[in-house]
Amino acid sequence: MFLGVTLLIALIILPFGLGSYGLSLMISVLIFGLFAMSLDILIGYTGLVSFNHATFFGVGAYVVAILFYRGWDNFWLALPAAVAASVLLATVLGLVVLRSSGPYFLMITLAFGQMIFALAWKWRTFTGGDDGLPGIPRPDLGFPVSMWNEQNFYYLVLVFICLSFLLLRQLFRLPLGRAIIGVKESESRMQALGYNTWLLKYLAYVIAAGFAGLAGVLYVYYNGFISPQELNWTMSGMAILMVVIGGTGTLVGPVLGAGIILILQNLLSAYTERWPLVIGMLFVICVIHVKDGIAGYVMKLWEKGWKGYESPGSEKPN
Amino acid sequence: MNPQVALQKARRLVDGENVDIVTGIVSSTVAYALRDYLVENKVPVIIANAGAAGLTGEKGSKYIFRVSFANGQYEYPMGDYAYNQLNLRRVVVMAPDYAAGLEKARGFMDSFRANGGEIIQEIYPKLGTTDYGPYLAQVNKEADAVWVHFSGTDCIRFVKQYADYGLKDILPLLATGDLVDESALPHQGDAAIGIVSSHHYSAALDTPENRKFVTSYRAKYGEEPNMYADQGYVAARVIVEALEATGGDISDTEKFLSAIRNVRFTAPRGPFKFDPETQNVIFDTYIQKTEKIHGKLVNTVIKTIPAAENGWSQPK
Amino acid sequence: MKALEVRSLTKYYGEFQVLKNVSFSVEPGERRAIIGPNGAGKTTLFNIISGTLKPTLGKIFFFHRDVTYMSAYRRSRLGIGRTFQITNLFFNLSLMDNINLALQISNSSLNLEEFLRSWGFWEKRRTRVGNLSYGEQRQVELLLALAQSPKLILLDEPTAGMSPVETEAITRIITELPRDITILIIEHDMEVVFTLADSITVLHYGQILCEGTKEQVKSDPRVKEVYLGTAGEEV
Amino acid sequence: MEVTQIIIQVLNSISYGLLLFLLAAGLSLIFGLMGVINLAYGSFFMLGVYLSLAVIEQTGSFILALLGAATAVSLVSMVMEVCFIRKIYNRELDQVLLTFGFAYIFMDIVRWCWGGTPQSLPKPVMLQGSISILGAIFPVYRLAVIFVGILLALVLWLIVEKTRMGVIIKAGVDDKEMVSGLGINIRLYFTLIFALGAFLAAVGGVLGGPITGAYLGLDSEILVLALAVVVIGGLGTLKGAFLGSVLIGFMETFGNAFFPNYAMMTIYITMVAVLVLKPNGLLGKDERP
Repeated sequence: MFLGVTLLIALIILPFGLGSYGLSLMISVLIFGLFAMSLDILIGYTGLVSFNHATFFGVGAYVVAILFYRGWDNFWLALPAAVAASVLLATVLGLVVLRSSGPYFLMITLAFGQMIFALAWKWRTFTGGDDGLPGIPRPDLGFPVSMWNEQNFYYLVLVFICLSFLLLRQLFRLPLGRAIIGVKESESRMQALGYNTWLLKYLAYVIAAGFAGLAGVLYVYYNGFISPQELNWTMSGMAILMVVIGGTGTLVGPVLGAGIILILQNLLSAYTERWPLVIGMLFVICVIHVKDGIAGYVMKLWEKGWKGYESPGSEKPN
Repeated sequence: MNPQVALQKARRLVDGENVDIVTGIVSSTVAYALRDYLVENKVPVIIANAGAAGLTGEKGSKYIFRVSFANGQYEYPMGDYAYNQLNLRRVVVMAPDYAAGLEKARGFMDSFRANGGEIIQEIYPKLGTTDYGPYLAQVNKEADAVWVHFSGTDCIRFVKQYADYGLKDILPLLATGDLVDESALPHQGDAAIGIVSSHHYSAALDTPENRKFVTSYRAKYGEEPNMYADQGYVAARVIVEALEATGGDISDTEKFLSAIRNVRFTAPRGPFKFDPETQNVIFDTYIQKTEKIHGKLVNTVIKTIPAAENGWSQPK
Repeated sequence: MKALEVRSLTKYYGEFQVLKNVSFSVEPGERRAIIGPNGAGKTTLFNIISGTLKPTLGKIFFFHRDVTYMSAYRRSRLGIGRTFQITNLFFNLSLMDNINLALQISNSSLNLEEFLRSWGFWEKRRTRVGNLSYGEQRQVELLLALAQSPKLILLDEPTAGMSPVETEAITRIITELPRDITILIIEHDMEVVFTLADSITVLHYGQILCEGTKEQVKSDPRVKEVYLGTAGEEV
Repeated sequence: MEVTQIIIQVLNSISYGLLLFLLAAGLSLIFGLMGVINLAYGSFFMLGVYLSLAVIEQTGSFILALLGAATAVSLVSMVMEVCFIRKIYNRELDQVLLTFGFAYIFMDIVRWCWGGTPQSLPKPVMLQGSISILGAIFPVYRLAVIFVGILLALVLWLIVEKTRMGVIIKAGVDDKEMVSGLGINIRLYFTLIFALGAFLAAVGGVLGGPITGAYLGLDSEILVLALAVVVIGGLGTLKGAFLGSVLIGFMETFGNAFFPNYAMMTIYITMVAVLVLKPNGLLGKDERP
């Protein structure tokens, strides 16, 4: 608990210490952190590795952009509409993708993701084709605080990510949340206890899509454009990396992972041509030495009290 | 090509290192993504490649200049040339299925149809196709010629496969200069001989400025300059000329912008100036034919179409 | 009113027939043991009854309700609890979380603290189940099934891999279970079978060899010849 | 769509399908057998293309380039398997991270050595030009690809069906613990199989090079294609990979011909269609209980 509060205070006072570039980077970190956190619902808590999470992120962003181009730019209308669109898409996709499991689930989600990517690329009249939809203004929240100011927008994003974090942490304390975690631990045992495990995975898939849509909305308002690139599987791949590096099943971990990857990607590329090489090596070292991601590592050091805590990853006798 | 990373870098340049002018930008998607941010921060932009017509059209701004080309600008004259000089009546058009490819194809098709020609077939392979076999097999052999636009990694594959599938001997190939870019010619080999293309620059252009540019470029980089080299040179030259015109003082933005607008000089590609209204580039278009001279493939210029005769106009 | 009725159950894996026309029924509260050499089809039978496997032919009735094609989780809801041959628990969660998962879905009014105290696991409630001893884990398998307050429990070799002391402890627990729970148990340890079971079904190559009380089975020549070895030494 | 066009399209489908098989065969072994999600698989293909380019420039012989590039790539993969992948065999997520890391590393090494400009691979002298079959003109090189593809399929089929190593590979797919229980040094076999997979990827690269050319980004395109083929065919079965690749070869070719607007989607529509009907791929075995 203490760890969480210090982190929050740090995030609140951060904008005053940072230059405008640093602030813009932090805003991206928080937005991608929310996106990775939503993926962690699937990977860390349900045990589903989805390769099309960027689809819901992109759909959320596209809905806001398309609504703007049709004259609807009221923030309090666009946001729920976008999140609803992602949720609706997930309710449909979920019915099909959840029939497969393991590597097949990975691949069928990749397939659907790429289909929606191709749809955004081709449907020029609706999605602006491969040039995407530029020119999306910052949201007007109705009260006098202007979102064009970087610091105000930073706090808007901070509010959303904190709300989401609290909401999700509470979810995973409720019986429904415990049950979802149970599915990850052992689906067969959950069925033996009387749980409809398919329904639990379905709900997790839909909930995760909603939060990904929310992250997409913040993304399009911040960057002012959306293009098919954000729907591509490489974007889903990056989200998976953020979750794994940050530490699965910790909600905070993926936000740290997002920070590490984005900061590396931006700062490193300024200093060395060979930044992919460095990032690649970091990933490899991370897998071999830091077993459960940064957050998991930190948690382990912090909670030395937990009797003989071993990394969950490799312990399960199968 | 990832617009999100590009925007982050632009923020680092403008906010972090508070630069005064930005130039470069290859991809149109990235250009569109940066447009609002740069215009808002009143940073003059000299686009050195991105060809989307909208950047100097409905998304234009007094801060945006373009020294490269607008998609369709040097394709349009090829329509007239093909109909009137080459007497072609029925043409098949092929281009990659993305915004720039379609815009360039429209440039050629509009002018060819305006002259009375007929586009009997349009084939748009998906971007990043590696195997053109299925598309080449669909080409309607009754056509008089095939007009294509491909660039980057596609142009080597396409030209070679065009020959492999035997189309080279039965259907003359018209194209944009991008297809026979000087960096691709050595890899395309003899398959590229005979291609007639339209472009705003050729390394084989026989003018004193270009000869000097080619020799010094070849000495420094050990390879032939191509359109990107010329566009980079022109972008830098425009900035230098504008700074000289204002004595290096850019505090008065309006004065500096009009200085840029009025830059005129003879570049390796020929006479260079901006269209005062759209701030898009105005250039002569060259019809070139790929030939093998002393064992080396070159794009010899066979006709120059002055800017005034170029019927292309900025779509509103 | 039969607790469980299996009617002419047949199961094929490809062309390999695992169960041939198996029929038997169990009275409410009865302790039925199913024994037979490895590969006799015991676990397949268990999986069909619990719903993880679908039969090729035949029907299953649970308190006269046809559950043959009902999904596994609905059957558990009706009151069929089970344990697994290979320990199948939530290893990364604490004991408390494990039991809570069972309690929160069962319509029983059991209280966590009472339940764990009655089984003497209250002190270990915060321990990660993965850190418990093998014997304790096997007991937790049973606790999970019991926490569902089931009407029928399927025990799949509960004493597998246990020391004699642990075997004796778990056997005692099973015998002391209230009589309103019907028990179907697969077990190889004959001592456990004979102390626990009211009646025994002997399965052999997917067919019922014989069925009856402990005494009848013990004295049946076919069982002796096939299962207990031809020497027929005194058990 | 007269007869000659249909002939070419059928030949195109077969040559594209077999090219896909070359690249999918290796992945099917690694992904299917060892459950290793190898996102660096596309990099093996790309390394094969670039290395063979380098060898051809030096020696001019295609065969030398083929063997040289393939062995080099399989050696690299061996080192990668022994030092890294072996440590994380049953941790799926970490494999994604590790192989993603290696994909980054290989991509940057290629950019470092060969630069960004796309290059093309010359075809071997005797396979240049094209011949006409029943009036349809078809490149000779593609016929060679068809021939080599079928040859390789047979060789692999023999290895898996008839040799001891094949039996061990198939047994390993079913139950790793049991195989090692039989006293077979399963670790050595995994390294060998991983190397064989990389070898096949490189061979695919060298043979596919003259068609695809050498460019950055080739690795992720090839990875998605190979994954699609393997999943459609079903994991761990070479027959499945062969079936999957031929199916996609026809779907892509005729899809582009009849539904050009959906060209970007044909491969994914096929994948979804197959996975909806058979969640474990055409020949994939059901999930282990």
